[in-house]
Amino acid sequence: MTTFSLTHRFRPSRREARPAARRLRPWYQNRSLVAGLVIVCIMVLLAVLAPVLAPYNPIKQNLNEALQGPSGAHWLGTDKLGRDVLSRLLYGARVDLRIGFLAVIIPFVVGTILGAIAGYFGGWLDIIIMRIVDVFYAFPLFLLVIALVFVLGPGESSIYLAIALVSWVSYCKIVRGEVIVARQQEYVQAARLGGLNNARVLGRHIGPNVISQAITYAMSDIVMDIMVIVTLGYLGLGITPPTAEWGSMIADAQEFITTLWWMAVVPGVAVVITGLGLSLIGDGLTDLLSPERRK
Amino acid sequence: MSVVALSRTVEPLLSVQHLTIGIPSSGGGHATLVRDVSFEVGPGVRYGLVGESGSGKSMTLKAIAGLLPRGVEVLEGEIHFDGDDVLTMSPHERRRIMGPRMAMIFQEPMTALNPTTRVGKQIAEGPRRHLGLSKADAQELAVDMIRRTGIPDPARRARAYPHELSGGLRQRIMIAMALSCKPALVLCDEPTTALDVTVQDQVLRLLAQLCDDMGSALTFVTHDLAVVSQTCSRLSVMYAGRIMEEGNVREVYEAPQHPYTEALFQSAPDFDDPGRRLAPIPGLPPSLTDPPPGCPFAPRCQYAIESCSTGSKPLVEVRHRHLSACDLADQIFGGTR
Amino acid sequence: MSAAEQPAAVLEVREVTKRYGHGRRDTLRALDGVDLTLHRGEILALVGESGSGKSTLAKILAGSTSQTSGQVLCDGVEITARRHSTARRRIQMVFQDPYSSLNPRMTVRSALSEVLRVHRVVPREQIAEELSRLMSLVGLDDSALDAYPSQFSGGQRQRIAIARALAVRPDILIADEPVSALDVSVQATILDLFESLRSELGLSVLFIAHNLAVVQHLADRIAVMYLGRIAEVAQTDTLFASPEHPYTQALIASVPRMRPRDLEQPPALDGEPPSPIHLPTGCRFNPRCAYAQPTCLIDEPALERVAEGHSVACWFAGQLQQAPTKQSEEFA
Amino acid sequence: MLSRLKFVPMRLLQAVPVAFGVTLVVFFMVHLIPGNPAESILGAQATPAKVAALTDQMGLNQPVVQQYWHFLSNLAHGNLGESYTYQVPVLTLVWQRAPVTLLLVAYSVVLMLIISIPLSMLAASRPGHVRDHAVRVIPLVGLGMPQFWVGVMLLLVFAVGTGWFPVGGYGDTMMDHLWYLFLPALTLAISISPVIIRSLRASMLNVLESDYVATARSKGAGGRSLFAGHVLRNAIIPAVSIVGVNLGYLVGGTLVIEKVFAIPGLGSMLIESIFARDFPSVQAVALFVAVFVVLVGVLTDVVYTLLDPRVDLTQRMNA
Amino acid sequence: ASSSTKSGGASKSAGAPVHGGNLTIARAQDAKSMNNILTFDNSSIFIFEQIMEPLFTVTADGKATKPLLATGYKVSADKKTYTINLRKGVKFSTGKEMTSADVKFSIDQDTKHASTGWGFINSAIQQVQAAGKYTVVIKLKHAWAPLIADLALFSNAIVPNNYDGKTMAEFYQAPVGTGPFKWGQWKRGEYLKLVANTGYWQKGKPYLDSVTWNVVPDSNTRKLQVQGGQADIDEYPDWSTFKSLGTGSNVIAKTFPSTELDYLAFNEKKKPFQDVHVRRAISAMIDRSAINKAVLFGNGTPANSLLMPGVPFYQKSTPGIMKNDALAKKELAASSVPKGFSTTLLIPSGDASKLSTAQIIQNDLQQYNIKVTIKQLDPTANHNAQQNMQYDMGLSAWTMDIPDPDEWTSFAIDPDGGAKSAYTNYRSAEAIKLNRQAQQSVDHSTRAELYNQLQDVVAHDAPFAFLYYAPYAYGVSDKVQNFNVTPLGNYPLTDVWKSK
Ligand SMILES: Nc1ncnc2c1ncn2[C@@H]1O[C@H](COP(=O)(O)OP(=O)(O)OP(=O)(O)O)[C@@H](O)[C@H]1O
Ligand SMILES: Nc1ncnc2c1ncn2[C@@H]1O[C@H](COP(=O)(O)OP(=O)(O)OP(=O)(O)O)[C@@H](O)[C@H]1O
Ligand SMILES: [Mg+2]
Ligand SMILES: [Mg+2]
Repeated sequence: MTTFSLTHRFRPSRREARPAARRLRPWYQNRSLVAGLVIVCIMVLLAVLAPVLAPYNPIKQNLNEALQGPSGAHWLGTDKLGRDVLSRLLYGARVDLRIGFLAVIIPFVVGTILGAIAGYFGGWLDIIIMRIVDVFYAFPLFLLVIALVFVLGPGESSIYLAIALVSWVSYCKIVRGEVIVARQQEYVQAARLGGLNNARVLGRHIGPNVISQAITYAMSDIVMDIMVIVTLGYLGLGITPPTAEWGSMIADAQEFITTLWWMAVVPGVAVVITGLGLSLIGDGLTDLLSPERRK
Repeated sequence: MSVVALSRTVEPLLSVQHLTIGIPSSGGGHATLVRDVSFEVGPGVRYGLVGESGSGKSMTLKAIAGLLPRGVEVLEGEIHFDGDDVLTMSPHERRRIMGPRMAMIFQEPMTALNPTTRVGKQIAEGPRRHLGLSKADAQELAVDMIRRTGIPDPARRARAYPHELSGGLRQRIMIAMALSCKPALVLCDEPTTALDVTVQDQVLRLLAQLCDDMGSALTFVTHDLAVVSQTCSRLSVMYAGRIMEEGNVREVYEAPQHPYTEALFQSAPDFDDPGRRLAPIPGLPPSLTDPPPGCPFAPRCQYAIESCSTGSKPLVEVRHRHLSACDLADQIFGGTR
Repeated sequence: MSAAEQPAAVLEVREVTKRYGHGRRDTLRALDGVDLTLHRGEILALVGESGSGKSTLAKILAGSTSQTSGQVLCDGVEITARRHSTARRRIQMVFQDPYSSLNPRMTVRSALSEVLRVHRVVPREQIAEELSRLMSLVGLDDSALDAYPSQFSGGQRQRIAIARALAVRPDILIADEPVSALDVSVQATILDLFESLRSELGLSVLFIAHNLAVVQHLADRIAVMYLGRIAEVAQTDTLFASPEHPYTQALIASVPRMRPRDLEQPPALDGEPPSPIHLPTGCRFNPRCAYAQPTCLIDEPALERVAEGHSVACWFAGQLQQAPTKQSEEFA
Repeated sequence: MLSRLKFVPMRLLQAVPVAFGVTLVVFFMVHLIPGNPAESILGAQATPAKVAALTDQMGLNQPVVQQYWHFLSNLAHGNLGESYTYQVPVLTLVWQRAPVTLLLVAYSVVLMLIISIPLSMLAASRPGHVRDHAVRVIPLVGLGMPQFWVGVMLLLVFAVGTGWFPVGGYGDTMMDHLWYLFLPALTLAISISPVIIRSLRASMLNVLESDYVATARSKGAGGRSLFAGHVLRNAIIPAVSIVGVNLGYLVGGTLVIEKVFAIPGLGSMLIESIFARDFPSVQAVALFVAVFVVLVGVLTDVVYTLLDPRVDLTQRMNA
Repeated sequence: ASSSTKSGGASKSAGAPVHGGNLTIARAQDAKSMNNILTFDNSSIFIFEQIMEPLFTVTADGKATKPLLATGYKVSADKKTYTINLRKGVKFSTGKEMTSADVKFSIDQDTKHASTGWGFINSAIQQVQAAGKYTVVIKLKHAWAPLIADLALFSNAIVPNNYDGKTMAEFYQAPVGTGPFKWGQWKRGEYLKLVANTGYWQKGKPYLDSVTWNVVPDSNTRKLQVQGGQADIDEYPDWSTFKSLGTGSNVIAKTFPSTELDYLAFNEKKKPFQDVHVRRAISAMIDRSAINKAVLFGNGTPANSLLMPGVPFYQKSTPGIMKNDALAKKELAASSVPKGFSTTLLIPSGDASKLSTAQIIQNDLQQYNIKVTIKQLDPTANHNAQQNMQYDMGLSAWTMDIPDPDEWTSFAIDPDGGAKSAYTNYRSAEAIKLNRQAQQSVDHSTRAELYNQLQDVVAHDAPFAFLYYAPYAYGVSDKVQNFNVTPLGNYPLTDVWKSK
């Protein structure tokens, strides 16, 4: 069978349809992005203003009022130790958003750099980096994180470390793929032929154009990290009590799932809304940062 | 009245009247991609639509075939095929004519074939559906169609996947597919743009020959003036979503009746006239969301006078069966009505 | 050949071969012994079917990939892909697709001044001045400097790409199908620009195209490539007036004309180019050649001079009639 | 056709260094866990002397490199040691439990496809429409609600409430297994389907907007024949690799799901053995899971190749 | 054995016992091993107790013993020789009759494994003699009051002489005993099944055809299984949902009096816990009724003593410290850290009750400017940290295995024993002396007095802050009859039956 696919390339179609409207649409007209930003900003605002907004001290116990349903005094009820769920939810946002964002930064940076190097230089460097990536990829994220947190002992810093050790891999893969594509782009070739050195080509020309995918992924990664915290809480490896945190709130509520099922739903909804906001931002960024790519 | 009744001898196969295509948007300011386009194609006629990128050729063709992309709609006008209004047809009725009566060939043979299906099966799909052939008969017809496009060893080629074929072969497969049900009208959207000259030459000849054999009419969209000249007998020149000029190919080439057509010819290199200096058209095509009033070409037109920027510029017959949308056609080109 | 008759060669390609793939059987010979000379101040066009190796040659010349064997000489000095930045500056390239050849995230100003700074083309304080000069050179307004590529039309982008190439003041410009993606009305302005660059700056241009009509308007000389080899090189007039290679003849016959033509006739050329992986023995054009002779099936013809500045790689160069028709029986 | 699968041996060969890396990670991860396994084994009865003796007996005071070498050579003989908890070879345990998890994962992949394909078709058929947004947003709830919560809710409704399904467990016959595993597999499927629906929707949109679908329409295809004949297969192709990539996530999900639904699989075994510091078991399960994920990678490529005639991995490997 | 119980939620027999049926018990953890002399884990013990029976067993109130495979015993005047008569006609499930040889072998095996198993419990035994086919004589090294209680421990259960020719490891793959049930099948991690021993010496028993312990790690799932009828017994329900377990369904939420004491241990190797004032102060800060309410949902009782109500010699009037603000302030002021201090509280991870308790304690101590950081370690690490005394304060619990306080008192107050006073390093010469005396005196009232004094001393010294006594909780289907749990935690299934 003759294979022409390799030997026969085509000129790109003379020009694709580039509707003028799509070209210069400013970011604020991007509905997903705006909706996502609004949601996340509200979340961040609630977190920042928690000390002002929260009606109670989130760790203040009042055992006489434990396990109350929603009421005027406690809008979202109280937990097992009589702590105000709304206050815990607000303060929890601080912890979860902080962990979510912070835990993403190191893997983002490390993965992006390694992925860019692997994709740009190729060869042995690529092979070695990608084999390491393969090894980590072979383990389900949860499995490794759980094992690592177990090894490191529960607590916030262990969570950062475990997530960092594990999740750089995804960024590395994504960025490498993008860089390999970008490297073929004519503007990159032009930059190289223009005599720019590798660091410059990577940093100025390839970097800004490939980072969007990594950022988009980071958005869903934050949600993922929050889920990791929740799951660790379920297994008793989560954030140290009595810190208010959505994951441990869900884990605490676990005991009451069959009776006071909404106790797990309230922080769950917070996770869902944050996740929704972040994925909307991700969608929007994909549209915005890569105009030539459709969703 | 914007269209002058044409003296026609035969009932047109395809009649497009006042076709306006746009992207409706709730917040007003919608883009109009094609504006008030009218033309007719008689049976067996090879009709060309030329124009630069973005002038709305493909949209017009897609509207005829009922394949407008999402969000893009026919805002006004009528399209009659064989006397039936295709715009009001139900999707089901539409599907019934697509294939046996009307077929389409796309620009990119690279992407227009389903990559995961053998080409023979893709050709046979139409005949199976519309001619009610059995699987084996349809396959046989497919092989026969491939043979008629001049591809050697058709039986083997029928079993190939698209990616195993070169661009020229793929485009022939597309032609075989389009013609497999002997349609009355073949719509072509730049079928040779992606091909090499030598292959383009082969494909154009093949297309013309097969259409003649089957008596099919052709509506041919291209940006290449030379290609229309080789293929079609009648053409429209489109600019910014409108038809600027319509006429028989030879007449338009020899005596264009619109400044845009003239400018287009002057900017295009003519193989048989290498000494001529090429004159680019200054400026840019107008925005589709906010088109200038009057003649859309006026801002770039060397002959433009004040009145060009006002009023509607209907297509009028300036010579026998030769229409121009330029008010000044008479003055500039000395056309006789 | 005396040096006096021959204009000076700025760029010479000798026996350049490029193979892709490392399997013994599956190597693809994109270039297979190419000889070509670019003279100072001329526009040399390179035409040929898709996949004939035009872009590969361009990339080798510009130094973005290296040849498998053979030499590239610039002013008589051999250059390789790992070239010094001054050597790199001398040869610049313009790409086909104006939409992907500019970094969508950099303004024209930052893209151009970056190159100027890296190569220290002008002292820092003169950069602004130099930018204006470049813009006017390619016929754009200074106001364009602060816009992003997406704000330009295809033709304008192509000018910016050319300006970037010119920023480092090269001697040689390699243009890989710079007008194929453009509308005719815009194409003319770019062709004009090349013409003026050549005449005003004395640039030598290797202009790759597949549209013979375009090339005919612009080029001084034309080289026709077929499957990784040069089939014919001649002055533009000569080539169109008396093409010697059967492939050149077929190419010319295939060009769509503005004039009417009989479509019922068989096409000038049958079949498709064979795969560069499994090349035919003998002359690589023989499977499609109307005049193929037994010799053509055995030996590969070299690029031979048939007249002043006119070389052809055909065993029967000079013996074939023009405007070939399908008359293979007569020869068989 | 078969010739296109020539890459498989090569691909498996490439997995060797990965497997080697996996053993490294597994081994050192386990040896990082603080505390002496000997102490854990002896439990409440540990005295320093007993701990020392057992440490010695288990070779835990040898240099780590030597221990690793020992581990590798044992591994080469198919010997992964004895479970500290049960005192039986861990391989027997893994073989007993692996089919359970494999069945659970495969089952959830099937359910996931059953959920995702129609929903993404629904979304893709009217992009921007209410139903599109609904399909894209509602499954996100599955992503934000922890699996154990979803699992218990399903149990409450479909097992306790209606009695349609059992409350956890695994059953004895194959039919039993499918019945018992339905809710857990569904939980897993729900948790991952937002991701799949998103990408499936995107690839369907791509396919729907592709030229060849326009071609098919121009041949008069429409509705179901269009979907079945042209859209589905092409849209599934990218989904295959997405499923492949996310399989790791599914396997990770079994950790929690198996606990919730009392399924005697590898996930619950892993959790148990981590908490019991049953290191040989932890190593064996981690190794098995990793090898499984690597093999799934190969399988994904095979399916990919079979579905997409364009893919020629033999070529890609050499390039 | 008697089946009548007076305890809280004990079931009343619904008519005449019915034979047949399988009893399904949903439990959190799988058994680990069937080796009754080496295994310390309850999930295993509860099972092999159904297979292998000892000579004596515990009465339903958990405070005394009664004969089982023995019919009675005689003690020599010097209290150092016990002559035990065996029940005749008792057969192993293999059909072989049980004789004194089997008894000697079994007890010797246990004694032999003193270092790795439960054998330490037999440390007072000098020799076991098979005096006749149905008579066994046990000679002691010194007078040892708890002997019969010790013999009632499962580790002294009777197995066939010489393991019927098998090795120990082989034997325990499918152990054989004289019990009501015999070995069925074990799918590790999934279930363990025992079937009725049809030749059981108590004629007509057991009523059940089989018993299956299913591993269901998640407490919600266990609860739902019992409610849905898939399981008959939830072995380990959460207190949080315990009450709801019984409401409106066919499940009875049952509590049984236990010997469980939950306490806060102070590591006296760490500052400032050597200071008795600190320990007493903290003990007085903790609101036990709050813990009982929030953690046990009112099912427990605040603990006042080292001993539990289910243990012989428990003294109700022991002055264990309860929440007392004045006392707390007074003691703190008198202590080395009158201004408060920072410390940590170690708990095992994954235990919701301990986590809540810890948070309440944290909150209580906060009021007195004692800053507590909760430190969670996985259960094994937690255990190791305690054993290695690498903690400040820790939450622990104890339950009895034999109906004699000595097992616990020796563990809890003897700093030179292996357990270093339950890993607190608590050292009180007086307490040690009282405990020794109590071990060796056989007279009931003397022992009672000694243990009273001991409880007082410990209550004063507060090496532990006693928190609460928790009952055993079980979710039991209303079909299950006669299901009872002894204060020692075991549940003989001999008399259990299922109504249709
Ligand atoms: N899917 C789409 N949605 C919105 N606008 C579109 C879409 N496709 C094309 N357009 C716009 O419609 C206008 C007309 O496009 P059309 O494809 O008909 O032009 P054309 O004459 O065929 O050009 P070309 O020669 O580039 O194919 C262009 O401005 C284009 O940007
Ligand atoms: N990176 C590569 N790896 C493998 N083969 C390649 C590579 N680049 C080009 N080729 C092959 O080399 C041959 C020559 O390609 P080249 O791009 O030089 O052709 P071309 O004449 O520029 O064609 P076109 O007119 O389509 O641009 C083709 O068969 C092509 O498939
Ligand atoms: Mg078009
Ligand atoms: Mg090229």
